[in-house]
Amino acid sequence: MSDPMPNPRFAFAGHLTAIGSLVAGAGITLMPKDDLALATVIARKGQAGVLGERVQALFGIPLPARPKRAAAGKIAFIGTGPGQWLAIEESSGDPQSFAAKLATEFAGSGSVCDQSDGRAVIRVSGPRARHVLAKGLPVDLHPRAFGPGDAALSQIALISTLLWQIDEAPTYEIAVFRSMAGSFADWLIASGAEYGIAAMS
Amino acid sequence: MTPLPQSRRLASGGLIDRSRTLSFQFDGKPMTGHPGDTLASALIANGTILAGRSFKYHRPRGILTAGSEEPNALVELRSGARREPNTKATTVELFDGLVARSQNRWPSLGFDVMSVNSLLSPIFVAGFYYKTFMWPAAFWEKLYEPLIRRAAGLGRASREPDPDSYEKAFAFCDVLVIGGGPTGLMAALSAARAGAHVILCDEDFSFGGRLLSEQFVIDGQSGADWKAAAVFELEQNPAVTLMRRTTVFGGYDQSTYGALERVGDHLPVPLPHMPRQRLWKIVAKRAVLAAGAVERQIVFGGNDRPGVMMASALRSYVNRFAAAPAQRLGLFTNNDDGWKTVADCIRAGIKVEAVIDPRPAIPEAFRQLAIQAGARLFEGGLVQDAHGTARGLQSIDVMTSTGRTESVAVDGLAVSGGWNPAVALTCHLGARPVWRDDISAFVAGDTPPGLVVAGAATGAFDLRSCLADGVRLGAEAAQAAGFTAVAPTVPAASEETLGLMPLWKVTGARTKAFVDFQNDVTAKDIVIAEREGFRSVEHLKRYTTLGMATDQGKTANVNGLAIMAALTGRSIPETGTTTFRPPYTPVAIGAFAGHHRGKHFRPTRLTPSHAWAAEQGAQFVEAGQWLRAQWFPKPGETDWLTSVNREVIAVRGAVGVCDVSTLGKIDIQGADAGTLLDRVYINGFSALPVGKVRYGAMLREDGIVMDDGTTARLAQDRYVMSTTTANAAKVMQHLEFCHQVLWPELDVQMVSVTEQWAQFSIAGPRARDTIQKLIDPMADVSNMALPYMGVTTITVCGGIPGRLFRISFSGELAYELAVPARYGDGVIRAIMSAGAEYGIVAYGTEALGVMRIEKGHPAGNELNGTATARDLGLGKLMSQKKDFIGRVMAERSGLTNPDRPSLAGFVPVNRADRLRAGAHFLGLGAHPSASNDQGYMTSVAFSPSLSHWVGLGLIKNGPNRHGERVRAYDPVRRGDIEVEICSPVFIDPEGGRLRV
Amino acid sequence: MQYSAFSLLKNALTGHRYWKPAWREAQPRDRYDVVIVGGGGHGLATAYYLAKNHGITNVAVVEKGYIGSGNVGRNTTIVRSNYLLPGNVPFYEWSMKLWEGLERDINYNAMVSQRGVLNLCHSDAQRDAFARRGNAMRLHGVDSELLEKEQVRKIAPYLNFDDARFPIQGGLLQPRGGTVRHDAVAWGYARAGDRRGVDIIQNCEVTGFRIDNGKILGVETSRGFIGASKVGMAVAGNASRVAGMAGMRLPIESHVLQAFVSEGIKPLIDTVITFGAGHFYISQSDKGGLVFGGDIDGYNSYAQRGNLPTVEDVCEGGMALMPMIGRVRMLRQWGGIMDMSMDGSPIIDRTPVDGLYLNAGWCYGGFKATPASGWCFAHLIARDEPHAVAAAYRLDRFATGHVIDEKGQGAQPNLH
Amino acid sequence: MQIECPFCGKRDAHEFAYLGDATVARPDPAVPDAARAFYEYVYLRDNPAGSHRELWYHSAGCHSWLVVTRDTRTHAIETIAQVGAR
Repeated sequence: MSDPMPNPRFAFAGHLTAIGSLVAGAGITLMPKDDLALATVIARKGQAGVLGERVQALFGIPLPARPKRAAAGKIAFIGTGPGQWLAIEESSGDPQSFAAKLATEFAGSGSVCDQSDGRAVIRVSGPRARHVLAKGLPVDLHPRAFGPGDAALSQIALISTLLWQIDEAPTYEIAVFRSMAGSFADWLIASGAEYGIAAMS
Repeated sequence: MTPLPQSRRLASGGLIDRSRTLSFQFDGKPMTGHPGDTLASALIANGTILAGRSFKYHRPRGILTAGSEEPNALVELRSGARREPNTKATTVELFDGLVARSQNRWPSLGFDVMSVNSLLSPIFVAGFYYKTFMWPAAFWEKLYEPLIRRAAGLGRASREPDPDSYEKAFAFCDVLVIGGGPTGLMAALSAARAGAHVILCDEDFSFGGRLLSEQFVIDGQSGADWKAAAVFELEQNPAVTLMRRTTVFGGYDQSTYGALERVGDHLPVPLPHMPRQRLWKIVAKRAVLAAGAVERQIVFGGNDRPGVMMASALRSYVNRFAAAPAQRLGLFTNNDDGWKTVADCIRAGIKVEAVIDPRPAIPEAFRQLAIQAGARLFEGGLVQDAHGTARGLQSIDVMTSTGRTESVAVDGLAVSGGWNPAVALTCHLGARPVWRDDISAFVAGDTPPGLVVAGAATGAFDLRSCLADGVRLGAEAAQAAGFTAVAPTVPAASEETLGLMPLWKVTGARTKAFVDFQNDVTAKDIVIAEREGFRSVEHLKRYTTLGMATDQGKTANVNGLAIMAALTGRSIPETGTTTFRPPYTPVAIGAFAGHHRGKHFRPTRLTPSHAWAAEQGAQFVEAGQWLRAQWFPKPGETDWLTSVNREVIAVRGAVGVCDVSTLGKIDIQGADAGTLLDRVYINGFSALPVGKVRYGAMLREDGIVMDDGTTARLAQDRYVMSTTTANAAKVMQHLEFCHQVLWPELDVQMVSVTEQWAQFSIAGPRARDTIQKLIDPMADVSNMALPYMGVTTITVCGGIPGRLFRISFSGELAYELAVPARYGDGVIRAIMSAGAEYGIVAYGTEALGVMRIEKGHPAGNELNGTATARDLGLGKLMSQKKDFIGRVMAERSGLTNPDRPSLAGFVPVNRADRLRAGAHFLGLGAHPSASNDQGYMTSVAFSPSLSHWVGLGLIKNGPNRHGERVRAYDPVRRGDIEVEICSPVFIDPEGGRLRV
Repeated sequence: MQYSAFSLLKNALTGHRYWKPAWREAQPRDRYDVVIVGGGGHGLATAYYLAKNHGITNVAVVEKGYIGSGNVGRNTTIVRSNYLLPGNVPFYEWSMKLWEGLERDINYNAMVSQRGVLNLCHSDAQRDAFARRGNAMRLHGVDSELLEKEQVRKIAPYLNFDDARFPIQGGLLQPRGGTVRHDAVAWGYARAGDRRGVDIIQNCEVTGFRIDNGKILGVETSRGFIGASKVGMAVAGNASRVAGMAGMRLPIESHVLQAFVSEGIKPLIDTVITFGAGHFYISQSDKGGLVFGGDIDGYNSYAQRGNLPTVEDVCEGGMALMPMIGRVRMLRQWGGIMDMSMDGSPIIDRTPVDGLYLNAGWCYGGFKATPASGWCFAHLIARDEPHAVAAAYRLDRFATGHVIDEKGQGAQPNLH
Repeated sequence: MQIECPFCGKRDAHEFAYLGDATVARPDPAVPDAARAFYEYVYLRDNPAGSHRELWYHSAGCHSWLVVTRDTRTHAIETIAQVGAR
């Protein structure tokens, strides 16, 4: 019999530090989102319509055809490419089962892959969030061009990123490849330092 | 030392803050100035005329301009690691504690030994070095070149790492306005009032442009007051971003502009957490270039003497900075604009001794002004020579309209030869400027898409036109960006005339007449260039170095062109055009790098077991962007080979674990997944049974091996492919190409899952025993249930879902266990404790490499982009029954020749010898020469199992030469040993250990 | 007029009134034995060696702009022969030998400066690859030294040895490598060719070839038809366009390579340094400017200019390697059109048209190759057979598989 | 240089990987002169100074392969389209 199940180690562990003033005065607040279940969903050949209907029926979410985030309850789908989505379940206790469940539901219309550990997600919010992200993201985040529900696949500091906006605070969530979480955190901290950074876990 | 009084500071006026005094040092001399000063204006206020020495002749030089076009007053700013050579004193904002030194002089600025070069100037003409220093050959590097290098080069860079940080940022806007003078301010107001998102940049620390430096009246207000109101309105508008100290230095494709913001250059050191400079990449729907114009010189004898200054610069110092560059001034102007100087001097109490205007007849009002100033007026006159010393000007020789030469005593000379519109940014995409006779200047030709030119940059030099241009073009830009613009009314400003009579060079100068001050190019150099056939403007530039200094010839190029035109009897546009490349003004290299230096040069990828490996004291190695554990030294092991040998022996004798998560992993699903794999791999995969793994190799379309790895079939319509660490992204791109471009009809879905899984190789005779202790009950991993090249899904450690692959790189009984990456840290700890009773070791990439070499598996050193599948012994895998990428081209005669270097093993004949990768193979006794070269060693390792070195290599006809001896010749490491060619598989050639 | 310290002094005393044009402004004649298309370094060198080595002096070089307006005036001035493959090493070494005697041969100081070329390595595998290269060079009689980290530190103590992302592990040094004043090469060859009778015709654009029955008759130009028994193309980035006029498609793409120069500073960097883990190489000119570059922008282009990301990439490499240059300012950026071949190596060969010869595919090895390229192209044109050191540069090697792929990147020009 | 990815929107070219000429098509390996056809496909390029159809891959974005028609003299982009079906 093996030992009790080991604790998970999340990608941003040990990489985030606060700089400057308290949370209230901080320009940005960083919070790793370790509780998300993530799965890539890719429509099978000619099955995008069927897949869309399944998603609508199951979750009440219209599958976005653009880089957008469509959400209902704990579930969200983000368009990540033609016929491709990142499916997200909030506060998931069992991330693997999310992908497994989707795979079953979408059998024949969509290919599903668990990415709950492949991507590390961090939440960036606060009054200076736009200023900080502008130091790396080549996408216009001005409210006129980008708002809640919008998403962008791009690159920050040579790291591939998927970013989506949650609310007008503004709050953004950014997914990077897990192995680069440390380098991404380094960049975030260097770029946000002048405004003050609060780090939450 | 106490600072000197600001002897040349005017008693009143100027846009400086006299309530605060700033201390600074120039060449060790303490001085003071005020906020609002530049270093140049503060030097002038302190009566300092001499600012630097020239490049070639080490001539004493003063301050010529008041802006970024300055060719003379270059200093070393700051000290130590922050020393900044060649910094234009005219653009340095004064700060308390500033330290500057003059450069290119020894021992001192006032007495420079190298000024003997001036005496040798008859020899040091344009291109002299191309004609000499050729004999004897060896003397160039030893003698001539060091001398030339030491003499050239202006300032000294620091040899310490730059201690400041830099960053980059992106910005997006509807309208980018480049230049914050009257035109730019008006354009920004006009576009902003239409609702457009506007970015307004100016290189100065204060907006206003010439409004700061001239005595203008707009709408009944002073220019400075009008500017303040305009800036206030812009500041109140949230859609407007004002960027002071920001130079838009380059225009790039699709309306992308590069801009440099000097965030902390006006401070002794940048504020905490703040960068020194920030590089902006601005994407603008529309851009308005309102960069103004640069006043140009007139070439006459001694025109480089300290005390000679552009007229507009003189007015800047007087009006904006309240500093008097001269007390008895001469003015040499060929246009009406220069005459503004007289009025301003009268107001400031500077005596104008003489006005020399080459025009045969000047307006009556100017005559009156000259009388009012008490100045002698030389109508139709010319300044032929200026005389003085390093301390300043003493007199000028004026040739009167009647041909008489008169000497006039002055201590300063203001010069205006007209204005060159600042059109550099219109040329960055390749367009050439066009000549306009009416203003004798180049203006923008074709402009880049989305960019319009406004104001003085178009050649409309008068304030009224500038304001009108700004209003109109700002509104048009907003409209083009999708806004409805109501152009504001044009503010009222008085009329101005230019009345320019072109004058490029005064003939009959008796002393050196300079065209390019900084590079010491004289009018005579242009004559020589013409004589020697360097008549094309590019030849002229390259031969004489005209316009190639840090000022890029902003005040010089057109004069040079005009002189060449006169020499060749052509017009200026026939002679050529000036052109400009980015950057508009020089940009610090650090700014372009931003965050990406030191450890942040490139992202670092950490494996799931990194923290654990670090705890174990692992030695890490860069593998592409990954950091991998290279070996795990134990206490007492000081030599890497000892550690690696121990790891290998442990794996071969018991069990070891290695993090192999860095290998690329691609999830491939869909009805046609097998078909796609058949087409990208040389061998077949569609017939692979579910639950099985197969080794595969893929080629590029040119028939060369691209990558290899194992692919497992997880379900009828699902595979997971592994790639090498190095090629993971490349293979993903290749598969997407094959699917999207070549065979879009296939039902295939692919996604990288490299990062999803922590994957550990558990290898060695006790691997199964170790695994058995980790997996949850019910799973059967016996040799029967999970034979070699099988795959199964399991859970480990009480419920962690995983995949177990029975594959081996080491040649031992081995598994690769994949678990979700978050459990990588916990699972490697669990593996280590499960294997403890068997003597498990963690092994790194070195031991991994040793074992793969012992097994003859080709890896990165063999898959070098030039080897074919046959070269690597994989020829038998190449299917004859199907098409695959690279199949046709792999059959070219050059790739099927048996004489190609192909894979073999090598052992030293004297077993004590060490093998070296990179050694070349020569026949025994063959002369070391290229014609005897038979191939080279690709990978070597010390095999602790065999107790000697083993190697892999590519040698002509390798597979058929086992047993033959050759030389491994390695002269760069003084190696030359005898080796025996053998099978590349050194351990367990039958593969029995894999299958137990 | 022979150039020498003496002639310079003599002219200085007479006010430099008696200098003659470095080359005549020749007008096109009806017919030449050989017409070289392209007045760049390679074309001018070819004409010179036709005259000097083969006695063929009835030669015209036709250039659409001014001579030296292409890549010979738009490069980072580095010369070296530290190549790996047997097809390349003898050729580039021959070029190196010609550089070493060039100035006395053509009586023009091109400032050939053999200050050493140091390539840095950052991993064991790279060091092994350098060893293989260094040994290959030695086998060809070329100087090469494999350096340990501490030896590198002695040569360039200012490199980032402390907190580098990719630590320096050693290097491969070619002491005879170095730099050459690029423009002077074009001018020197032009002058030397002109003195032997070569006509240099500027502002004369070739608009077509006159071919009859598979044999070249001459070139159509913006200044009329010029007859020729033999025509050589040496037009670098424009190779596809010019060869296209003769009905050929080439294994070449044109790409932009940017280069950069800083403001002039006092001597700081004494050798040529190449950063193996970044995309960066640097040297310092005799005028004091740091001359540096990196990768090509990566897309087909005839624009002679590039874009910001490449500038950033190059400067990141610079700062990662030598953080002391952070405050040194970049003065100018420019771009050259590189004729990127499909295997990264050049072509010097006959074409399917009798009497028409091709010199192309130099990628970014063109400048250092100038003398040998001219030498071998002249040989090919004069004798209709390849010179021994350029024998591998065949046009048919792509069809037969005898490619010369130094980087092992395959048929993707932008990766070479 | 900005490339407007049909899915992601306008992005700098450095987010994309470049492959080259999009006008060449992989030949049928069964044709009798396949060797010649593949040689031309793999190696020969028109390399025009002007309008050029070329393949770009949005590697930092949606992983789409795009056909971009671009003027190689000015870098002006005429059209952009997704390749194949996804």
